[in-house]
Amino acid sequence: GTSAAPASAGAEPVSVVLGWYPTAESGGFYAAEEQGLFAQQGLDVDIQPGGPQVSQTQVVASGRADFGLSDATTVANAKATGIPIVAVAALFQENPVGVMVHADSGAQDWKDLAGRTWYVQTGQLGQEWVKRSQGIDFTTAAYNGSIATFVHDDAAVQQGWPTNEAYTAQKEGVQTRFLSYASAGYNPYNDVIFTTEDFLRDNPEKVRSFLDATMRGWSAYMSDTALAEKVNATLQQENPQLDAAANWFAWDAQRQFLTAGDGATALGAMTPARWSTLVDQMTQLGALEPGLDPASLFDTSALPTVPAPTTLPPAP
Amino acid sequence: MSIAEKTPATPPAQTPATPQAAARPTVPRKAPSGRTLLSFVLPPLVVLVIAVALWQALISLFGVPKFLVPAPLDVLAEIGPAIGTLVEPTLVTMGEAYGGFLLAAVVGFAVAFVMARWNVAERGLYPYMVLLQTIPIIAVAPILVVWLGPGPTTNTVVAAMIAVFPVTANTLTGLKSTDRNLVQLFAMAGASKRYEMSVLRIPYALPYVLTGLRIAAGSSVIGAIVGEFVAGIGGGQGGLGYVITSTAQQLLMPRLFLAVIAASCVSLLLFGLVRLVEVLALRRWHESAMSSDD
Amino acid sequence: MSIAEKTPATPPAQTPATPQAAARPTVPRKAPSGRTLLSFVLPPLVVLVIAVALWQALISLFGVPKFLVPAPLDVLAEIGPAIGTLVEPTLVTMGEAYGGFLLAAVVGFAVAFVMARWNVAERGLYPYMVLLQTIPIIAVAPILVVWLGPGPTTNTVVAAMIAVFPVTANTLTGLKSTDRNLVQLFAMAGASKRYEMSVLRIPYALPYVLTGLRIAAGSSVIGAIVGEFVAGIGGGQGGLGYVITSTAQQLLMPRLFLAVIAASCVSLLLFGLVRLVEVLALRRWHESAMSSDD
Amino acid sequence: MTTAVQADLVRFAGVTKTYSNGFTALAPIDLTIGPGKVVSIVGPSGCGKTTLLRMAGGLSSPTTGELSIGSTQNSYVFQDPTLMAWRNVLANTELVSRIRKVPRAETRRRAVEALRLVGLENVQKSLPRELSGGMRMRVSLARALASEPDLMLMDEPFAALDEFTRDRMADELIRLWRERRFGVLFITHSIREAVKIAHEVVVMASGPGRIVEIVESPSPPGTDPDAARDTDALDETVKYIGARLAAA
Amino acid sequence: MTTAVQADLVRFAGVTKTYSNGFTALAPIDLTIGPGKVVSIVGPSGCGKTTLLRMAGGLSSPTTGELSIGSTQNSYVFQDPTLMAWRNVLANTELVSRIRKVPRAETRRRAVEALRLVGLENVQKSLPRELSGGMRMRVSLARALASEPDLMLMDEPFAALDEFTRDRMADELIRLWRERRFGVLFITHSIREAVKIAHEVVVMASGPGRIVEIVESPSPPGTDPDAARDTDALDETVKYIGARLAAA
Ligand SMILES: Nc1ncnc2c1ncn2[C@@H]1O[C@H](COP(=O)(O)OP(=O)(O)OP(=O)(O)O)[C@@H](O)[C@H]1O
Ligand SMILES: Nc1ncnc2c1ncn2[C@@H]1O[C@H](COP(=O)(O)OP(=O)(O)OP(=O)(O)O)[C@@H](O)[C@H]1O
Ligand SMILES: [Mg+2]
Ligand SMILES: [Mg+2]
Repeated sequence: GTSAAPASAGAEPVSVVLGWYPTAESGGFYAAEEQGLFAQQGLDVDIQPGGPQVSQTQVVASGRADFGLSDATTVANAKATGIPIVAVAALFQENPVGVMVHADSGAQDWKDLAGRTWYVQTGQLGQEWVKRSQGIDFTTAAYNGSIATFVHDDAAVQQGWPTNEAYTAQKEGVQTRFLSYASAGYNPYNDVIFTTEDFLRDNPEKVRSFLDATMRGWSAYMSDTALAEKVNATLQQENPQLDAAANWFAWDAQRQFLTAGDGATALGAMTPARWSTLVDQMTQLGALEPGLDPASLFDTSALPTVPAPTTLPPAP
Repeated sequence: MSIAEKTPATPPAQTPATPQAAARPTVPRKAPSGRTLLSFVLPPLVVLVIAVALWQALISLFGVPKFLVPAPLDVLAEIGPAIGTLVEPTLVTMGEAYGGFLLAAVVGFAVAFVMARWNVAERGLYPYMVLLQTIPIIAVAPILVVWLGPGPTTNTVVAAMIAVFPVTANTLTGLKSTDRNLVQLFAMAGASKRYEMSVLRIPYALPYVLTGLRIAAGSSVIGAIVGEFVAGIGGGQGGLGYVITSTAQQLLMPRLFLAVIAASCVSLLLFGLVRLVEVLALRRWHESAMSSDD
Repeated sequence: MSIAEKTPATPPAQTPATPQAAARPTVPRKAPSGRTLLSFVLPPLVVLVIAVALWQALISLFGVPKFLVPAPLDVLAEIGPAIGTLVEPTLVTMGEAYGGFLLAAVVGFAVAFVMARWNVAERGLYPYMVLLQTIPIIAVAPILVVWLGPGPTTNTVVAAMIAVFPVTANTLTGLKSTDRNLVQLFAMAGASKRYEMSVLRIPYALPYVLTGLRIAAGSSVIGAIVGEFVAGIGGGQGGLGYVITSTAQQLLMPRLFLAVIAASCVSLLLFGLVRLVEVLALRRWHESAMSSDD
Repeated sequence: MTTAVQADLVRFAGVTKTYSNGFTALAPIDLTIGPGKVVSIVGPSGCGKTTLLRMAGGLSSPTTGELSIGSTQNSYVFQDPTLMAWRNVLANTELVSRIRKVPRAETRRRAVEALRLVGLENVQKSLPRELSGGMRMRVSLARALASEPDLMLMDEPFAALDEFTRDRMADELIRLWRERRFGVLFITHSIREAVKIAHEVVVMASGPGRIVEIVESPSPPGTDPDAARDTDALDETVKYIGARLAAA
Repeated sequence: MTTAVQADLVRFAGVTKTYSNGFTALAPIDLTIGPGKVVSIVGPSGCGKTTLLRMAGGLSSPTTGELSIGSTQNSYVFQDPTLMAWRNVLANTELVSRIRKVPRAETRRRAVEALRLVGLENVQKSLPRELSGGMRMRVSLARALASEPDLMLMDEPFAALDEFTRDRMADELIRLWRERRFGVLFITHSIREAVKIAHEVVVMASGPGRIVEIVESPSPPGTDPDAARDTDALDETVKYIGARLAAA
């Protein structure tokens, strides 16, 4: 990719596969699109929604999309099984994922969640880490996307995002207490943008342009409520089942995770230390064979420095 | 009582001139009258009313929470606001499901033919048809997505994968149940295997085939929805699978139920078409579709 | 050539004393010899070898990446390390699938009987059976989990839900295809509807029923796995659905394929059992299962 | 027309039958089968004999006219064997008795006896498909005989049999009738058989299906066994009916 | 035994048949059907007539012995009608010609002609289930006649017909044979019919199924139409065969 000309017939096609249907979680991409940032970089970006069981790593590795969004463990897993992908940016500096319990269930701390049934996504490591690090035991059951069981069962422990599941529970009249896995020391990057090693090697400029536009899009999406309104309307259009209020809630709540830590100075930042920690933790949990080089998992060479916005206005 | 008493039978003279010479009347059977139509529409309606009443009663009695099962009235009330967002997904799923159904029908027939034609093919392939049926879509979805891209094409294929086995299994049983003497008659007359298939075995197997298609009618719809779960909606418009995931996640139960009802309608429509073909094709000659008196 | 020439036929004197008085030999048919057994085992094996060879060739030729489709050798190599972790999940899934199969068989029969018995029940209920078949499991999973708790019981029910329709549809067609004259004979002799069902209609419907069960054999396994996806419990008790989801998550393709193969074996075993019943029950009287010469 | 109302087995009064495709198979039929009467029906192929017999057995309902059925226990021998393919000969023969909950031993006795009568005692364990066409028809016959009915309805029961066996079967039927005096309505294409076996012979014609004449037999089954048989009277009646059929 | 090797339609040499349940239906059979010969088979029910006919038609293979089939175009009339339930009478009749790719118009002509012969020209559009048993059997007959074979194999084709129709059918068959001189192997239970129709009558017996004698007909179909018919010679042969059957 070379051209830096404004949007024209010569724009280079680039595609990104999202982690989920279009929501606030993917708002930055739509904001970049909305503001014409991609076009300015000479990119014609095709945003493909994900879905409950869409495997972004496979889609990207096979060339069906250029970029994908996933969590850091998935990138590590992929690398370990020989899939030549590499993380180029990490949107969620602090991992929002954790578990929630009914506020009136008497549970204050991880220890109190022992022996209960945890509704968690199969294959995720957060719960394993808690088990190990807190020395507690519990049974897990598949989380199928609906928290109805949790709403019904006062003792249940429900995996979720404070931006989504917590909101839904609240809407159903359930006051919850949220315990993030990060608070237990398990804090891999989330919503990591990755591409293939080949793509990065062959198109460093294109990656840089894409990330540049994306990060500026995110910055604007978080700080410019007028823009956010427009973007959210677009999201609503792309994802008609999206609840507007829920989406605004998520828009607001997710910003602290995007701008936490290194994100304050550079959106999407990644450090060797964090990746090393992750590899260590995964190895301890038996999810990785020892010997994976953390440095091979990510590459910040194409990541421009776009600082987080200084003010985060409230939702309109 | 003597027998002689009742002897004088209707003398031939009383009967009209012999119609034996004239061709027999054929198929002046009446179209279903209002009455019969009613007898087809009424029972499911009655069941519907009872089911809905029970549903409401259970919810009221046991206090089933709305986030688990919405009340019928809530679902009804949701129609207005939701209809706009449901039409298009329903059409998308319909397209995928019907496409998958057709694909399953064609492939299912073809495989069954091959297996009926060559015994060795049956023995060799049947286990793999079973196997195909058992493969969780999640295991093959990535492959399909890579080949066909996410979205409708892949979902159509997934629908076909799920619907194909019932067609094959039933068609095969039907083809193999064909009256042996007729088969031998065809062979003796020098019929090609193809002719035998198309003129003899397929019509003979029709009742079986149509039962397979009935099953496939439902399977293909569920297949299209499952496809959307695992293969995503791609660049296209999301179908009912998307609506279901999305509403389940947000606990929008009335809307979720509406989506499920929409899916059911999609399959009932297909099912109705299969039924129609069944009635038209079989009622004149097959027990299962004939009226009772003749 | 004159006719007289060939007249002298085998004189009766040559034939042994009349065995007409003695009872006919019954069923001294031989058990499948080594040869026949081979002819049943060989074709699928040949197909297997060809399929695996093709699989390997395609991967080598087109460079299909391993993260999409593992090479056969990789899968083979995975057996050693993985077998220990696969036995228990396989047994769990087997229990759920077979339980669901039985449940589907019983309920499927029962519903078909009721529908065959009362025409009005057929018209009233059939659409809802179709509907039941179309309901995405994800929509009912929360309800099932609340009622039955996560885990095997729920998964068994899910397996049954997915497998019940093929049984019902086929059984119903079979029950309704019964030879009308025989039905009338039963009625004339004053047979109760129950007797007619059990002695006449069910045996007559058997070829249909068994085809339905063949389909259910695969459906119930996939149902159990789907149940495990959405309502299973984690860990070793999670069954193959759990293994498949978590290996898919971790992109452990060889192990994922092994789990899929294990699932296929579970359903092939069930399928084999159905086939066995089929052969035993039908080979002496039904076209579809008879050998060709008689 | 008939005034005696007691216990007629079947009475047709102006009964017609039009099938759902619009074809009128039977023009008005009047016919009564008194208790213990043997009535045979002859007529050209397609004239409505089976249609009439089915109505007599309650298997089909008249389109117009009145049909009263007084018999309680009917046996019906269909034109085709109509056996349960999955049950052996003995079980097929025992069927009706089993349905009627006749005690096991008695059921067995009757079935074995009936199979002996039709000459199939040695194939009790065979399945229908292992039998010849005539043998299958005989099983069907045995099933009817074993059920000890008030009224036996038989649709060309001997058509698939050789002359020798056929005569024996007819004789056996008459012998049984002498013991039990059930009513019989019997379709046959053998005029001689029709006359030999019955009290009266219903002669039918087609276009549309109707009764041309009801002829009394000169040698009804009640008479002395071998006395009145094969007389000139019989020959004459056979000839008369033959002529009647040819003329219609 | 036979030395003339030219174009026999079928030749059985020591052919036996044992079914898979172990029952020996036919003891060694020797029989030859020369070209253009009409051979009828009589024998008690279950003696193996159908088994023999099926082997002659190549529908079943001998257990031991040698069977050579020289005919190329066989027609077979099964003991049951064996019609396609979903096709009307005309289509069922046209079947064989259609398979043999006879031109459309000729196919139609033959079928209509055959249906006329069996007296069913007015039910061309009916489905089999709308016909009587005898009518169905006649459709089956028409199908065979319409196919203009070298060898016609017929398994009790007239059993379901009334005497009058039956005689007419037999006459039609002979008339056709005079025109086309096909071979015929014909099972019947009417000894008179067997003798009247054929060059020779194969008399079979059971226990095990075997040929007792092959009797030459005194009035083979080649002879002058109405001359040699119904003579004393015929009666005598019928009686002789009857006695032979009774004795076996
Ligand atoms: N498929 C079979 N398996 C076993 N035995 C059979 C089978 N078919 C026929 N048989 C036996 O072989 C014998 C001859 O049967 P076949 O049908 O040839 O008799 P047939 O002479 O045609 O009798 P019919 O006049 O009653 O039709 C019978 O005793 C029958 O029980
Ligand atoms: N289900 C039906 N629908 C329409 N027409 C029918 C039906 N059954 C019989 N028929 C017609 O009614 C007439 C009488 O049929 P039926 O079977 O009573 O004749 P039949 O006297 O028993 O003849 P056969 O001696 O050939 O058995 C026939 O012309 C036949 O075509
Ligand atoms: Mg009849
Ligand atoms: Mg026979």
